[in-house]
Amino acid sequence: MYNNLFIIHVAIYLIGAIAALFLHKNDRLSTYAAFISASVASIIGIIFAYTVISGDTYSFTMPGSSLLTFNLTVDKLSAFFIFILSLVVFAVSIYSISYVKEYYGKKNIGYLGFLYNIFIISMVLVISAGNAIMFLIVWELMSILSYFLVIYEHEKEDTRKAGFMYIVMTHVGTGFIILSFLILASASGSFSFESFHTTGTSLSPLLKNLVFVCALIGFGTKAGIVPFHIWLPYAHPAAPSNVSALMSGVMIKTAIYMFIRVFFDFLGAGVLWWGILLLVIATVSSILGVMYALMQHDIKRLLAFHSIENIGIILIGISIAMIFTFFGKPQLAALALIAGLYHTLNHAVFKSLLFMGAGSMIYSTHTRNIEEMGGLIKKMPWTALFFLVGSVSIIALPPFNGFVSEWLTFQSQLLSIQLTNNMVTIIVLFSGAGLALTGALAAMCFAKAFGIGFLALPRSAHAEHAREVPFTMLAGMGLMSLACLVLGIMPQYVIRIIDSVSVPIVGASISSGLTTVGIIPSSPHIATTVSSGFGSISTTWIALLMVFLVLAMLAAIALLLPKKSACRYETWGCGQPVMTARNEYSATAFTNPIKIWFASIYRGQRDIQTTYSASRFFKSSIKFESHIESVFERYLYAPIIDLTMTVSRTAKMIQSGSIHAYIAYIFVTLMVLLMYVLIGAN
Amino acid sequence: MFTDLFSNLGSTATSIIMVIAQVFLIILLAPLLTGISKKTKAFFQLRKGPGIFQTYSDLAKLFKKEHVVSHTASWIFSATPIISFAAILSAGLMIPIYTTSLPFGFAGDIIAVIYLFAVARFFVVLVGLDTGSAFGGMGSSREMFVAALVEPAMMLSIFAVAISAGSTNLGEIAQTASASGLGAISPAYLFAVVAFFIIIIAETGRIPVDNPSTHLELTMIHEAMLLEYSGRQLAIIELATMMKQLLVFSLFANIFFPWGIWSGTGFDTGIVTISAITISIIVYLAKIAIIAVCVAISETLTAKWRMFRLTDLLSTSLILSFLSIVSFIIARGV
Amino acid sequence: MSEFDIGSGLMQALIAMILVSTFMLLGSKRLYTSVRAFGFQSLLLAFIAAVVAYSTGRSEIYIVALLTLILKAVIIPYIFIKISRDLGVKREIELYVNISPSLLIGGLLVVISHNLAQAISVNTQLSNYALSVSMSMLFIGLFVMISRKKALTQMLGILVMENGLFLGAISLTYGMPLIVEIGIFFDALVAILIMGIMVFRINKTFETVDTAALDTLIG
Amino acid sequence: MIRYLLLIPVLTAIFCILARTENQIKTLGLVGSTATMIVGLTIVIDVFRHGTITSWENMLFADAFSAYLILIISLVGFVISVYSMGYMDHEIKHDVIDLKRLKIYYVFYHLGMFSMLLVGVANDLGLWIAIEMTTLFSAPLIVIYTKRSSIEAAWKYLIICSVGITLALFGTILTYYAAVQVLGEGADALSWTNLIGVADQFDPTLMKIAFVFIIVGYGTKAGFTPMHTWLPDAYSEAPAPGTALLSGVLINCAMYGIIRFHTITAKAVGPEFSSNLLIMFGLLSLGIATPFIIMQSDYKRLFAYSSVEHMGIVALGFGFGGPLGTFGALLHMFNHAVTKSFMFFVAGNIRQKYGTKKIDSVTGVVKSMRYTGPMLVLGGLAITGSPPFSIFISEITILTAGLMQAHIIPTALAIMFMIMIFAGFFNHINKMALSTPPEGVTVGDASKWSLGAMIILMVFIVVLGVYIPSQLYEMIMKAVDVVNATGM
Repeated sequence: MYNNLFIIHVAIYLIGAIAALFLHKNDRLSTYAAFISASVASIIGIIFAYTVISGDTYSFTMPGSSLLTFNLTVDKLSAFFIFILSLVVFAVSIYSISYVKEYYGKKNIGYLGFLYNIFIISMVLVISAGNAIMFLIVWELMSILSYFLVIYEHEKEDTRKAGFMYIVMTHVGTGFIILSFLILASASGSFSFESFHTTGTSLSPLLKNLVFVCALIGFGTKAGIVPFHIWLPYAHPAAPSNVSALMSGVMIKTAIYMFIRVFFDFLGAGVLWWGILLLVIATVSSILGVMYALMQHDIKRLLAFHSIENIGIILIGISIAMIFTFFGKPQLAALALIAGLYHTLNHAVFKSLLFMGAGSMIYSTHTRNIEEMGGLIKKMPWTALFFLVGSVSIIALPPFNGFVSEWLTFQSQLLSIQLTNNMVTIIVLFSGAGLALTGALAAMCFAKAFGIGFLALPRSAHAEHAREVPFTMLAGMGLMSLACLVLGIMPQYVIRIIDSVSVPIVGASISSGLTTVGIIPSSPHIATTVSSGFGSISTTWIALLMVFLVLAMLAAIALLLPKKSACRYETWGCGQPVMTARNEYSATAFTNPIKIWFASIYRGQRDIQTTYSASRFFKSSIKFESHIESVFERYLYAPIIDLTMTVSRTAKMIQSGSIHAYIAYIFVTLMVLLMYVLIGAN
Repeated sequence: MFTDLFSNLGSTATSIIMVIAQVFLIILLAPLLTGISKKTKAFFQLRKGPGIFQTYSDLAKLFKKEHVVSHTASWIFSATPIISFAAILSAGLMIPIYTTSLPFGFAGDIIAVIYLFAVARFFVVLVGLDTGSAFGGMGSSREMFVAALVEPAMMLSIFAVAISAGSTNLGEIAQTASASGLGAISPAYLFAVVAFFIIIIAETGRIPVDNPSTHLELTMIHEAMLLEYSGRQLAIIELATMMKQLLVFSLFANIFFPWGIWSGTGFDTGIVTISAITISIIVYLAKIAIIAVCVAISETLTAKWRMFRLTDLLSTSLILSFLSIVSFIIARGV
Repeated sequence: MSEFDIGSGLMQALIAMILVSTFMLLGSKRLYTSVRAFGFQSLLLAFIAAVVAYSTGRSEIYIVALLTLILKAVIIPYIFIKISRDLGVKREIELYVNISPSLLIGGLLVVISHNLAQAISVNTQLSNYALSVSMSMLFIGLFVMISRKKALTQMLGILVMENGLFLGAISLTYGMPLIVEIGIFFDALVAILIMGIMVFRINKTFETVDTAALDTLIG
Repeated sequence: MIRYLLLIPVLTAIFCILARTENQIKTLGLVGSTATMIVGLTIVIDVFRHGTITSWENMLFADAFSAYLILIISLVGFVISVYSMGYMDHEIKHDVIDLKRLKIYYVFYHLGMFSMLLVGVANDLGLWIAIEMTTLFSAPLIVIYTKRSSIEAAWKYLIICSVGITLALFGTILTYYAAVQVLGEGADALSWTNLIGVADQFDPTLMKIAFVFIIVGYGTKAGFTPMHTWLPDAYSEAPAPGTALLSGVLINCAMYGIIRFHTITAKAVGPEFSSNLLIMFGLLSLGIATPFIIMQSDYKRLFAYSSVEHMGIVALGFGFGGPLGTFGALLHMFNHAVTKSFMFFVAGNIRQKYGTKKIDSVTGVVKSMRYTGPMLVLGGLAITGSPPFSIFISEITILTAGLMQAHIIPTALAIMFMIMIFAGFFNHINKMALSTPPEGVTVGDASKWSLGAMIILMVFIVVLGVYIPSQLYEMIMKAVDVVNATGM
């Protein structure tokens, strides 16, 4: 049974995919086939993941030829990621049942359902691959399938551009991965991950560093770390929202999975500068991610940039774990790794929730620009609530889940004080300031996203006519909101599970830090009592306290104050008779202080065009345009592309059309080679 | 089965008493602090000014008045006063006021406290946007901007404190600092004090960051967001703001100047305990009054800064915190 | 190889004359002169083949000599002259590289070939000489193809290269197995025929046999 | 058996000359290539089971390596003839070509098949004759469309390849000269088995010079840079099935010739010399193909440059050597033959639909052609070496071999070029496949014959991407033994 669960769940995805394709003539049926089967499969996936985490590694070898062997190995780490995947897939699939109605009659639903399911299978296989060749195949398959999903609405110019950028970037990444795996493979003489594990640590320093750098670039491209992130804000918004949720929630996590696999499992985190480099990149990614997110008014692009930010936060944890491992502090490493893994789980949950929320907003308003939304909280109260939960989670407010993982990350940063290397300690501590800045900017960003998108008056006719989304969409979001809360207030259980995942990787457990204390039994707090007590929180208790206080206040108001209902009136608008949406503060204005603050990074440009009617005192219209520059695209990628183009154009001149020149090439080649022989002979 | 939680204190009952005492202390002292601060400012501005208990009367009056809610506003508007009050008060239970043995000290450390404050801030910011007023939006935007400036500096100064105390839980920090007496004073300590002082000014919305008593919309930050509130809702949220101010001052007082705070382990020693607690409370009152006066003086001496100059102020704090950390690490001599 | 010593001196003289004929071809600006130089060269080759056949006593090489005589010394020059008359090709050869630098480069190529041949240790004096001349012809043929504009002169270049090959084959290995040799022969003939047809085609389509005009396919 | 293999295409060509109607010609062509394939496969199985077979007094022979080449030729040749059914039908219907041209196409198609099979089975340096014949027989395929540009392309093809082949012949003569020094005179000196047996006694410098002539000469035919210049012209001008034949099959014959000599040279002067030359040409081909692919405006030329790239990769594989490198290179020859033919079929369908070879004028293929569109995208992924398609497997094998032989920089460069080529390639594919078709292009796909042929190839592309049958594996391993001269 236990052995078959994996096969069964993959098979159900597969059946869903094929059924959707066969039923493509009937939109409704193929929707059901694709998404119901996916949600069933994901439940089995969750059960499977649980059995592995609590039991033994699952492995399976497919019969294959002598060159290509396909074997799957699901250890606890893989199982943890399968769990994340299945959880997200479950909610998103339910959400999708109604969401895809948008495309009925316009697009081929069967094709979408097919790709959706196969895409999930490819991710499952990526996580469970036990062999480099198989890994590369499924990895690239995942990229290609997600590319197809990104270009699903390929009639749009932007989508095509995004698709192209995505496939190229991801392929560049794959190139680096290939190089790093091939180095490992040629050293170990085998493609199996097991042999990588045994030979990885004994590689020569040069090769080891090469493997690290290649893996960092390769997987970093998929994860979207700066400066390899440029595809992400284009590709994620271009895909249908349910797919964006999967891409952002799960797909980029496969890179995190491989980071852990390669850096810890294969290479043993054996070099100090690896961890430090990764920490710096992670911190920069998180800050730049959120900074660019702030400037976005396209809700999905905004969320995509937040993925960069959160990947940064996850990697802060992981890189600190690498540093601790290097210094031989397994318990501290365990804490940091748990922080990273916990945030991975959290990010998967709240980011998919937010993407589903964004999808709902777009579903109802048919625009992605938050400047054209507004007032949705009254039209779509449930979506608003769920989006708010997602927002509070992502900006790490207690008692929701983001807080727990950020707290753990802060704690692991603080515990670097136990390291003996002063410089490293200072760097790690300083990254804490970066994380704090990230947190504050993220809060601002979601205050903007929620405040402008959902609150006040509708800002356009689109928003005026918005209606609440269908039930299954709400159900999908509701589920994830619940998950946000549960992961937030019951971290003690979650940490136990993640702890058992991280024990094989870093070789130490922190479950002793989970003290069982409390009025309510089994609602303990988590404490970082690593080697000496450091800090503790109990989100369970924070939640209880807040709930209690809110109830107490409501009771006090009811009992102590005279019963008076509120008087409804206009918002005060400086004496203007009627308040319209045009009086409201816009998203652009909201984030303007930040834009001015970081002007050197944003390099914003504004363009004001005023037209006058009679004289220059009578303005008939003012057109204001402002945009920021993507520094990396302009200063890193554009020169590379320009150089390639120039070189290519020059190189193309050799094919001049002249047959005489062509023969001359042969002549010269022949002469050069003969000279070479001659020189060799003398 | 309850013994773990209250092992330090003996019994559930005493803990409950202590929690209730702390809650009431916070709620009751908060307006007083504002009163002291206003009085001091009036003194230096050569005005007579309202009495230090005036704030109580203001609040009482507000509770009685009817409240007006905008058509535009959603449930966020009504929920925010309660949420922010609850969040700040929860944070208050994790901050040492008169004792370092906090019943809920385990439930949240300084990071949790800051994030609880952030909960309150986030909802207030949403309210600024909820009413649709341009001033609200402006206030929200600025509030978040200032928060973004403060946060890194604050986190670093907290790190500075936490690494020297070896804990992030406030009770323990206070206890460690108080136990080491004047020996706690070191270069690291001094840097951290100055850094944190700048932060409390920013965090409590004082001049030169924000002017709590301004009524010119274009210069307001915090007040602009609350512009649409009236009656009991305004009272609750004002009280919450005052509580936050008290708590930030207490943080400063009990982390950096914890001397005199009661760090006993129970009530079993009878009369001695009670006198110790009394002393502790009196010392505490003195400390926060002095801080309030100091803040008021510094407020009187400076003018409100242009918003984009604040980066300078807070980067000063950031650098000081950084220096504090560095000097601590170097001083540990590993 | 002792029985071959008799012919060695004769061979060397013939090979030297072949090289001279190659330079004649390279140095002439007139198409007919070039074709004649080629014909002369082929005639010399046929002689060499005959000498080899005689000195090795392998009669089948006489066939090769005869074929060379008929095909290369008679038929191909005839075809060339006929094509050029039919197409009204200008007598003057158009060049990319002028005559005197061409000759200079030709000399350089001979030096290179000679050096290459000397690097080979198994050579006898004769084979050394034959190898260097045949390589020179190969290179000079190539060079003719590069430096001459017209399609016909390019074909001439190929033919010089083939003569070089033939010289190498016959004097180094005393004729490869006959069937291979004859196969190569007919292949060459077919190639020249097809190219001839192509030249007519080019002339019809492009109204010129200047291959410099064939430069539309680029990039 | 080998004799029949050669006889059938010749007979088919003769019958095609005699045939009167289109249908007769086409049916004859299909029957002929089917028969060729069956005989070819029989020989392949025979060699696989019983080892080297010879025929006609040792003039013809087939060892594992030649059997492998025969496998590629007969299989792909058959599929091309299936595709030709649909393609030529369309051309006739739209009056692009007449009966005479159709006849020329089929006659030279089969003569081409004959000459290529001859390359595979020629047991001596007479291989050269066969390769020269392939040039002559395939040239008419380029001028099926009697356009100015076709004539230009054909002329360049003829001249450049003739030059190349002449140089190769000189290399052959030098090899023979080297062999004669050891073996003495006589016909036997030319057979592969004899040559390899005594290669270690050859004069090293002589053998080096010989190999330089060989690699430049046959390299011209195999499309090694910088001798590849004829290739894009010829490929873009020939009709799609003709191009498929040129790029899928013919190019491998030249490679086969080089590798035969590579084996001898490696034995004579040690493996470094010829391997390094192969690696150099491989990298050069990859590197020069890259800018042309990036800046290309004609999709048939695009695919043509991709052939240059892939021959570079094959050369790299043989250059890296060792069992793994050679295995990868051999597998890559097959995968490239299949995938590239597939791509040219796609190109043919698109050209017939859109009437242009300009990339800019083609948009929305996925919408206008329900099957060709997705196949364009999948084929584009396959040809650029994306998993799960077959080329990925052979490329990864070659790259691994490169690292195992400690050629880190060439391997890294190769990966870099492959990535750049992918980016360049996909830029074009993206433009062509997606969006909406231009006005005036009706929806509808190519004929069943064409699509059928493509599906056959697709099966190979996908299956070999995830699974290598053990028979194929062993077969290639036997060929590896021949190439590396380890089996004797």
